[in-house]
Amino acid sequence: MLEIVDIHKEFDGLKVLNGVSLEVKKGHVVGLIGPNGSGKTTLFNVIAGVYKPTGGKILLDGEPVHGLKPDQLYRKGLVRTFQIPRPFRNLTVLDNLLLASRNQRGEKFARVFNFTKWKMQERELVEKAEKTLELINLIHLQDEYAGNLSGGQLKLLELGRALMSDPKILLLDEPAGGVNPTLAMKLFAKIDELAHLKNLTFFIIEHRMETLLNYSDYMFVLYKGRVIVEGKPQEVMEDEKVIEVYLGEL
Amino acid sequence: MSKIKKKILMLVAVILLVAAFGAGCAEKQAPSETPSEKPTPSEQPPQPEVIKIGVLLDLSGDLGAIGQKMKLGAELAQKEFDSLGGIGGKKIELVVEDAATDPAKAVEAMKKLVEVEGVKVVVGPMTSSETLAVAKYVNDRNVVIISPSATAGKITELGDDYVFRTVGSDDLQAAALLDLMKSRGYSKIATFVIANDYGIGFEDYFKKYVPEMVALSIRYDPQKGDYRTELQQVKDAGVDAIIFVGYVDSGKVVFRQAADLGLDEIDWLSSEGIAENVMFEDAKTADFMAKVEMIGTKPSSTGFTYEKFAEKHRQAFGSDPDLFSDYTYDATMLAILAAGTAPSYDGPQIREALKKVSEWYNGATGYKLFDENGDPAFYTYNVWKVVKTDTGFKYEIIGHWAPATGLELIP
Amino acid sequence: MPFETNLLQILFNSLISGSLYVLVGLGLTMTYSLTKFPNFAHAEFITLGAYIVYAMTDILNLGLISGIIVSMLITGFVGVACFLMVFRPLANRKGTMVHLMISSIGVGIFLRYAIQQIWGGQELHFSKVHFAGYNLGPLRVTSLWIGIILTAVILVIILHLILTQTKLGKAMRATSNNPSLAQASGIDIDKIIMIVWFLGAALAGLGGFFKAADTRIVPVLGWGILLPAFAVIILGGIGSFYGMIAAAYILGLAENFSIIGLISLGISTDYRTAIGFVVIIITLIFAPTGLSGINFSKWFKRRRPHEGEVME
Amino acid sequence: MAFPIAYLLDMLVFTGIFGIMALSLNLEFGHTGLPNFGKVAFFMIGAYTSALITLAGYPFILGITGAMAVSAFFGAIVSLPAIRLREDYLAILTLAFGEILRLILKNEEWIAGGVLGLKGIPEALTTTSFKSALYGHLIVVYIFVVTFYIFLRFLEKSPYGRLLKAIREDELAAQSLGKNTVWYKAQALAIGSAIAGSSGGLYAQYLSYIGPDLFMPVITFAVWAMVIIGGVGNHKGVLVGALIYQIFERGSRIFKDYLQIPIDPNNMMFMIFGLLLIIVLMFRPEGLIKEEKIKLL
Repeated sequence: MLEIVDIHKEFDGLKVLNGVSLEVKKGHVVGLIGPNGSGKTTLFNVIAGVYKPTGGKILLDGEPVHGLKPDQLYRKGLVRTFQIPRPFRNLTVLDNLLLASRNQRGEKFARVFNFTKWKMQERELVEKAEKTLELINLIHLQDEYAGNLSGGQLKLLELGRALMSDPKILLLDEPAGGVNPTLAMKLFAKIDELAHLKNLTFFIIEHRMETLLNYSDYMFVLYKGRVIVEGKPQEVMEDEKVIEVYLGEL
Repeated sequence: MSKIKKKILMLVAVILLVAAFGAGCAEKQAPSETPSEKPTPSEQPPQPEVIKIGVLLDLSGDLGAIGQKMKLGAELAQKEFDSLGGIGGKKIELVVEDAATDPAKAVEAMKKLVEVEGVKVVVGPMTSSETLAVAKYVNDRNVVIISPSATAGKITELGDDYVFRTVGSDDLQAAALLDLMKSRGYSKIATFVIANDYGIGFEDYFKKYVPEMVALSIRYDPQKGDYRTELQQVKDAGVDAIIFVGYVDSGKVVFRQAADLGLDEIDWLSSEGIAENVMFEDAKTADFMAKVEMIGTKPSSTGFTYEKFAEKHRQAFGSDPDLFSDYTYDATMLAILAAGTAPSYDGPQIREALKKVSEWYNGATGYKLFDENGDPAFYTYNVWKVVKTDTGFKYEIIGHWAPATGLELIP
Repeated sequence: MPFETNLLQILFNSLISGSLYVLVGLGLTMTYSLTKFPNFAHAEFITLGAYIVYAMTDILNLGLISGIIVSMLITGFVGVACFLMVFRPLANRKGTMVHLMISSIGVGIFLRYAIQQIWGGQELHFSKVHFAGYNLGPLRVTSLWIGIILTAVILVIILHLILTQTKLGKAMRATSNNPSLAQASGIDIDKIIMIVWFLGAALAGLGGFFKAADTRIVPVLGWGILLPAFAVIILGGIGSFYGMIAAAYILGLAENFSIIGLISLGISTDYRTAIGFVVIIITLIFAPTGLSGINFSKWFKRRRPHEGEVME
Repeated sequence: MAFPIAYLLDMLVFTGIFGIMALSLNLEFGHTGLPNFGKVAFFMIGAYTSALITLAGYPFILGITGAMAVSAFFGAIVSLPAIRLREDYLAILTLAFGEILRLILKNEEWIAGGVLGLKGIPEALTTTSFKSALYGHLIVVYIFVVTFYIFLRFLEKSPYGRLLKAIREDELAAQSLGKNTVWYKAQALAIGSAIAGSSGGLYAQYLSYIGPDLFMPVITFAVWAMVIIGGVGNHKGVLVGALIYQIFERGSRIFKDYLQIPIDPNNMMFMIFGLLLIIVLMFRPEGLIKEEKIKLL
């Protein structure tokens, strides 16, 4: 599904990614862990088209996608969330979700005047958005401005937007950060379900690896811009290098 | 969907209503608003107790300093009438507004004068762009304007309307300057003009009539304040003379930098824009102007009537009259006389009265008969020269120019 | 029309123009790089500086040097006052960059008309100071022009030393590069920002004096030079001290040599004013990071993109 | 003194003309978040285009259409470099663009009369008397105001308008949700410029004269003040802002006659104006009328 080959990235001579190579298989929930400053978010930003890689290749379904802009990647089915949520603050929660939907014809200037058509479509999308909101427990806040949500709720909104966009692969940057543990568990269960029932692919950054343990199929550990360990969650957890890295951080 | 349709329908209805109402009002009011079209003597507004004269000058902005002094000219005219008990027993009231050297503001201020104050005759505006900007409005509204200082040739083209001016077109002054240049035997000149209607008008004239003489032409931005390289180019070009057209503010900057660059070996010619005593307040500028024996032209203000005006000005304000304050004085006098002698305080009649008054009025700047375009029919220009005297500096009159007589230099 | 152009003089003129841009632009680039918004009221700091020198020398009969010092102090305090009373509260209330820009226009309008109210709209001159002109080989120079160039050079050297050799300078650079990191490493960034606003406005006042001495004192003095000053700091790369200095002289050269081109092509020399604007547009289209994106980035580095931020 | 009805109507005409400008800036800045500091440039382009077309003998409607088309074209041109830039760069770039354009129109006489501009521009409606002409102008201008208001309200209540707001709120997030933000920003600038251009066309036919001195950067700042004071993001608000600005400008001219103050009234007005901007930004940054919560269905 997603193949990353020898990705390098440097800022003003500072090397952040040092030849990262990894593969995310279709229908898998794949975790990316690593201590602070290991380059996780930078890698996400490179994959999602926010940064151009200094070197290396990114393949989506075998097709090179490095250097594409975020909106082009979205159209190819790759959607991401942000570690620090980026909601549309002065729009309602519902609108935030609706904006994530694909092919709303009313978003084209040439078609906006045919309002009977886009209104019909909008009704369907609202239904879909409401279902998603129920899933992420935000249905009661659907008419609230996104700017008024709490940190944890914003994280959920991020996830909701990503789910709303019918992606093939989702890049989630710490989806459970700041979310209360019970709900986080429910979320991961849902992710697990989506992955295996709907054949969606998830690539998830988590700082605390315990959370991912039960729900991921595979795991990569990033350290100083390199993948140092990969494997099944249980194997990774027990790997000496991983323990060392995390202890080193402490 | 239906909601939007309803709204649109509502709006269309409102628009139609307003339109119908407006048209109705217009129909009803049309006759009384424009008595000139159907003059019925019984409906004529009676003469008011006080005769209001609008004064629209640039009291702030780039020309604020000049405008403030021109205002004194208008005040002097009013005082004179008031000391005689007004005109026909009616007092004169000046309604002064500031156009802030901005044509948009001039339009707005003009409308305030006319619509709110009910003024039918206005002295002003000062600049040509302002005059062009208000021309349409005052013609539609039948309000007489007399500009004391709008000198662009284009204003002549406005034709027979409500726009008058007491000062001649720049094209004439440029002709005077050209004769002066020829009398001095220049073959190559440089023009150095302010980049606005005033300066560019002169540049265009020289480029049109003596293109072979103009070796290079410079337009300068009065805000820039850095003219060294422009001046250096003039110096390097080896011209016989430099024709400077600008105002006091930037003129001082140009002359100081010219002095610093040693441009004192070329002849300098200029126009009325800098022919003002405030130029001498800055010692360096004054020294430079005297050293190069700067000469130039300005709309004439000499002779017995001017001396009388100047004396009155000194008595009233303790200072010599400055640039265009004589023209403002004459414009105000004409406005008062026209409004006072018109059968009613009403634009078209004031306009006719103004034409009559202008046939005999002899003011600070001479006879002010208007031609068919509202321009003065007679104009003479003075030729001045900057000289250093025991007490300071002054503009000495060394000759005159008129279309009929050409250039006459005092020997 | 072929004639010999005194290129040396034009080069020298460019040096004067460039130095004036350095003088008025230094303060602007300082506050811009620290508070991250273009302060349009900087124009009025420039104007105010000129008027206060005038008040000191021509009205109170103080000497020129003490007049300039007093002017720099007062202008500096006005700058800090504007920052404390308007810009900081606004930024604390989550005002965006555009809000800050508009508020600076509001401050500018207020100050300009307050100045006009106090000193009037008519142009003024420093009557107590005189600058002699003389020939220096093929060059015409005056003591003022040499003063402008020397002051610019000395100022640049002093600021260079402050920025590289002192604790204050290092703190300033750190605050400009990454305020939160600077704060984390124990720098009192509020104090630093206040010092920079003081210095920025004081330098504007000094630049205003030189600009006014070279021309005249009017309420629009600063406004007339503000856009070229923006051109300079954009060409230099915002926040780049050395880029801005190079850009000032590049603009000086471009403006002065453009006159030759415009004259020989028979085009209006009024377009000289447009050079700065064209510089702005070309720079922003082709190299939005300005000269600093190319080199000179040793001291004031280009802002490093933080995670999640779009690179330009 | 009779009630100055003509003055009031004239004020409403100006409110309408500048209200259209405020609406266009509201689309660009209020909704899309593009700080266009070159508003006056598009106003000028519209005024000159429409003046040249109508002076050549073509009808007003063609003039205004041309004005909108040419302004939209320039808006799109400016957007090319501008939309990839940070807000402050965009502001300074558009400001510079307006000044360059004014310099060109001033110095190149062959384009449109140079420094003295164009006079005798035909009015939209031919009328017989001053009063009926004024009502005619009022109707013409408000047909445009109402049309643009409905149009912009419709956009605001559509997925298109929602998308523009999303770009304003967070461009990167919008991109990550598949929106080609660059393209939408270009569209917003083009539409906004077209609207501003029509306002210029109305201005030209109302004054019947235009010259480069009428298009100083101060107009841009005035339009910004209308939007900021009236209410960023609210179309009703910015129209109210335009009215407030007119009342303020004209009111201060009238009130100075009744107020005896030791301060020059012109200076006073500008000082108050500067303060007002700051106060609104500090204490009511959303402006007089807040942006409303939009429901599409």
